[in-house]
Amino acid sequence: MSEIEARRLKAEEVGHEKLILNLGPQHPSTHGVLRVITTLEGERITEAEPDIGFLHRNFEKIVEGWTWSQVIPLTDRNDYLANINNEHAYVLAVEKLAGIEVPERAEYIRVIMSELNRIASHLLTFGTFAMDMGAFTPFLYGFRERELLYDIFEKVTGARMMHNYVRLSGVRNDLPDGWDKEVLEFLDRLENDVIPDYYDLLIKNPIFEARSLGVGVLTKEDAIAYGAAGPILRGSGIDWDLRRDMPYSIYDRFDFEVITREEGDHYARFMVRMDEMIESAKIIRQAFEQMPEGPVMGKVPRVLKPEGDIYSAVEGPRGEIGVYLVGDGNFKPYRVKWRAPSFSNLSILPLMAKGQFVADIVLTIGTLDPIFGEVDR
Amino acid sequence: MPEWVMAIIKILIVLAFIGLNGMFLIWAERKVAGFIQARIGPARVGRPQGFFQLFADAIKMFSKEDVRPAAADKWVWWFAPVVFFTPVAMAFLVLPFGPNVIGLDMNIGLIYLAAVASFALLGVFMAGWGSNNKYSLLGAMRAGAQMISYEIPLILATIGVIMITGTLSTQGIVEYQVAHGWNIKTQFLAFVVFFIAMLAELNRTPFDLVIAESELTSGFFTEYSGIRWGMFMFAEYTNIFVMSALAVTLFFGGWASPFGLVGSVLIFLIKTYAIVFLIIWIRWSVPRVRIDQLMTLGWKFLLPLSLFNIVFTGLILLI
Amino acid sequence: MSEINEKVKGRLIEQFPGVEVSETEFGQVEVKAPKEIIADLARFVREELDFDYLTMVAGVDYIEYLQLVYHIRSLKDYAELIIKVDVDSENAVVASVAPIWTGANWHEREAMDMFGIQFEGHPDPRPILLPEDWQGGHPLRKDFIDKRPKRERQFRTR
Amino acid sequence: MDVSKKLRGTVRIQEAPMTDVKVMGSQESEIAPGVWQHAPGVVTTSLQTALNWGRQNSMWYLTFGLACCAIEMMATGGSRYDFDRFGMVPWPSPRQADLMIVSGTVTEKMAPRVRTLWEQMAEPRYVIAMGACATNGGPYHQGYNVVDGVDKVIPVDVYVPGCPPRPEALLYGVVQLQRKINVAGKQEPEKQKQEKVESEAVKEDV
Repeated sequence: MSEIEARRLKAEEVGHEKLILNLGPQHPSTHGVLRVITTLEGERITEAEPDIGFLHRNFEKIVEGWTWSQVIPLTDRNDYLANINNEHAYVLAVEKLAGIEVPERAEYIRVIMSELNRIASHLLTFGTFAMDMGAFTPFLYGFRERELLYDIFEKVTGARMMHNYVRLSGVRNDLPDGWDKEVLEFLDRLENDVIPDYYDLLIKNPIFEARSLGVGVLTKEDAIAYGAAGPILRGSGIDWDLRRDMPYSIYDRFDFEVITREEGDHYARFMVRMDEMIESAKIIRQAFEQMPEGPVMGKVPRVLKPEGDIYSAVEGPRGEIGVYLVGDGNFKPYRVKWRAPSFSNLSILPLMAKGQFVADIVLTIGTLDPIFGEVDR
Repeated sequence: MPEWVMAIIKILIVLAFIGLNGMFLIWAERKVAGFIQARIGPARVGRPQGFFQLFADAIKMFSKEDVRPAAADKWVWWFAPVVFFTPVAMAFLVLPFGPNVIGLDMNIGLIYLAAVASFALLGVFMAGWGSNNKYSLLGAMRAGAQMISYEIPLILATIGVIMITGTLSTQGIVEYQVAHGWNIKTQFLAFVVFFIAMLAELNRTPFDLVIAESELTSGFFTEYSGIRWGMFMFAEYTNIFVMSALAVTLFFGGWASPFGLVGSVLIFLIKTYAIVFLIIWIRWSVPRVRIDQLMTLGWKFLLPLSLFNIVFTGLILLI
Repeated sequence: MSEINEKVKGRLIEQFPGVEVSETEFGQVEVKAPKEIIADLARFVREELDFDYLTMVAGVDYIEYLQLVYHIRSLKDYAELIIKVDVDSENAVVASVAPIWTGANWHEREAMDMFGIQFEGHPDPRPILLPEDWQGGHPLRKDFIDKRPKRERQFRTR
Repeated sequence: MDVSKKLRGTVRIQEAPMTDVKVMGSQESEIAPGVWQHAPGVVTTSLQTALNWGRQNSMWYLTFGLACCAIEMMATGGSRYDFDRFGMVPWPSPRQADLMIVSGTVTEKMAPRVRTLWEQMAEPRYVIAMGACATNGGPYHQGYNVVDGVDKVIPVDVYVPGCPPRPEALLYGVVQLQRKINVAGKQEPEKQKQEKVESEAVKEDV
């Protein structure tokens, strides 16, 4: 039997119970470079095995050769939809380890930027989830709002995506004049026009509800056992948000709600994200009200040689972004371990995919929303 | 002129129309999509509105390499586009474009259409199996299930019209409507069933499970390239036209004009493209259903609804 | 919050007399345990002390030995716990905690890839991040050398 | 901790003999054909012009996002920048796509797959290396698992620098590719023949 003969599909294989189907690594719905090896029985999935590592680009190894502050731009590229949150996570860890003071204004700017970035990330998730469901238009509407956010970011940081804005002991530059008005305008637009638009466009659609309600249920116990993070944890009814429960930076000064939903299905996870955008807007408004004047950069020791180890985490759009740092009293980090929320979230996929339809595993990947920059690092 | 020359000319006209219509619809789809999605759409070639885009697409498609997968089942793979394309072209025979513009006014026109249209499924299945690709195979399986389940309500929905007009000839149905007003007034339920079943038959969103982009890459024609895939594409878009034309013929008075004007080909085309626009509009607005929901809708709602319509029409006719 | 830390420290010292328990300046309880008791320790903190949420398992290469760092949260008590286990560099075998926290599965596979630590009792010990035709070695160890061949640029004229 | 004598984290690259990328799937197909091969003269030149015009204005690109740059690629396809103006449509199946925008870092694990995808595309096919990683490895070029540039795996037509490039930059790259396509196949037959021979020689080398 020749090689080509061997590659040919066999009637026995197809007609019988099991068909092994590869989704990815190039596949429109895998949000990057995920490969899922699924075993099908008809249209039902009996087993799904994610294969990751297609974007393993050695972040943790490379940064061992770079200085403490050189690492910051590279953290942007880990979760490339939550750049500021990543920078914040890393910088916070180094600051704690080296005992660096941060001016108060810088803290507020960091919070504002982080929350804007959370909105941007959730907008994309809204779009890609709709695209997984076969509706292309909401995706472009998500991008329409993201472009406005890009403009807002660009005015402050000079970059659309990879900001490199949060620095040790502060942020790179102060906010430009009149920027706060622009942000507030954007938030008004988001709350009054955009999100109702999205409801009309997608969420109120009966097909959307039929596809997402009661599908892909993740129980509370499983969510905790797998270390799920962020909207996936909260969508399963666990009231846990690092911003409120273990406040870092200045999050204890803001009044906001932690959105939870009990159902644990696609719809719950999706709606947690939609509602979180409004909560983020609330935080940004309060931050602008409370923000003091003052410098945005503190003093960093000229020779930065922290020693010891630390685990520090922030709440990113996808959940807990944790950084474990080991410093050995040198210019460079000895070890940087990136605890990526998507990594833990994606490991639930085999459990959730079991027994689903092929069409639903696509949605499951959509609501788990893995970003492969941080899954594979 | 001898008859066979006329026949050849007619065939050429139909083929040219298929080509132009296919290209126009691909362009129109992109333009309408752009409009719905707050974009511009094709704008760089040909003004206004990038109208030459259709020629660019066609030239590219025709000049692309024709790749055959090594493990494909050669002849099945080879003939699938032809088998898919032919019935679509054959359907033009009975479409009443105008008062005298019709290929052949058969007295069993609708039966002919139903028989021919169901043939396309074979092409889909050949493409799915012959490509030796699991996505294609899954797409073809879905196509089989979907087309068979929706063919039934589609045909049952037309029966109401047939009962009222008392003829199976497409031209006859239009002439009845010229005399008695459009069928949509009495057969609204049938039109709803027909339209939904038509969307499913055409594999358009929300029933585009066969070519579900986010699940099966491109469904049954994943492995085709160049002109072969172009044939699938043209057949699909021509199919949209044929089905819309059928809907116009059955429910919207065919070439008859609403304001007392003389019926003509132009009016027929305007009506048809209005329905095509509706289909494109739906495509870019709604998400896709799942296979089990599709089956539920077909067998548990559309089928009883169409049967009810027949009974209802019969009662009305009796009274 | 510190009462909880005190309580956790007390329970741990009571249960495992040999281990080093301290509190870091960032409010986390830190336990240095010998690798033999890691399974018992993990079960104890999971079941008795309600540390139910494993965030990460990190390996660190200290040349002479490897260290595994487990960071565990208690979602009920808002407490954090760090367990550090030293593993021999050459013969790196340690008991898996994946049966206790299911989420540890992938984290341990990653440590397996990156540091060559074997986990006994792991449900699915396969490589996870590295390619199928991996060149060999464990990349996050400090003595790793990249042995990939050089590649030439590909081009075609048009 | 005494680490002054320890090895630090940088990756050292050991020299080794040259080998090619592992290729999965079919053989590399012919160079994009020009019409001049079949008939000389003014007709074929016009025909080639028409072909080039069609090809350059209808580049359907593969929906193939690798990393960060994919987000900018999507943004370019989005409402503000709108790839569709150039007649470019995202297309999921490689068989029907004309253009591959390699948007992101190519790793050792992904490289054979990128190669396979490229081989699955039908001629004429074009490749744009988008961003620093696809051009030469970018910030990750020290990595032990990162291919320093996608041109080590597949031939690239246009390089777009940036990390990630702005949508305007990507659009400029597309326009450059259009210019490149526009002049393809229009040279004197002898010259082209010569070039083809050369390129085959290069292929054998590789």
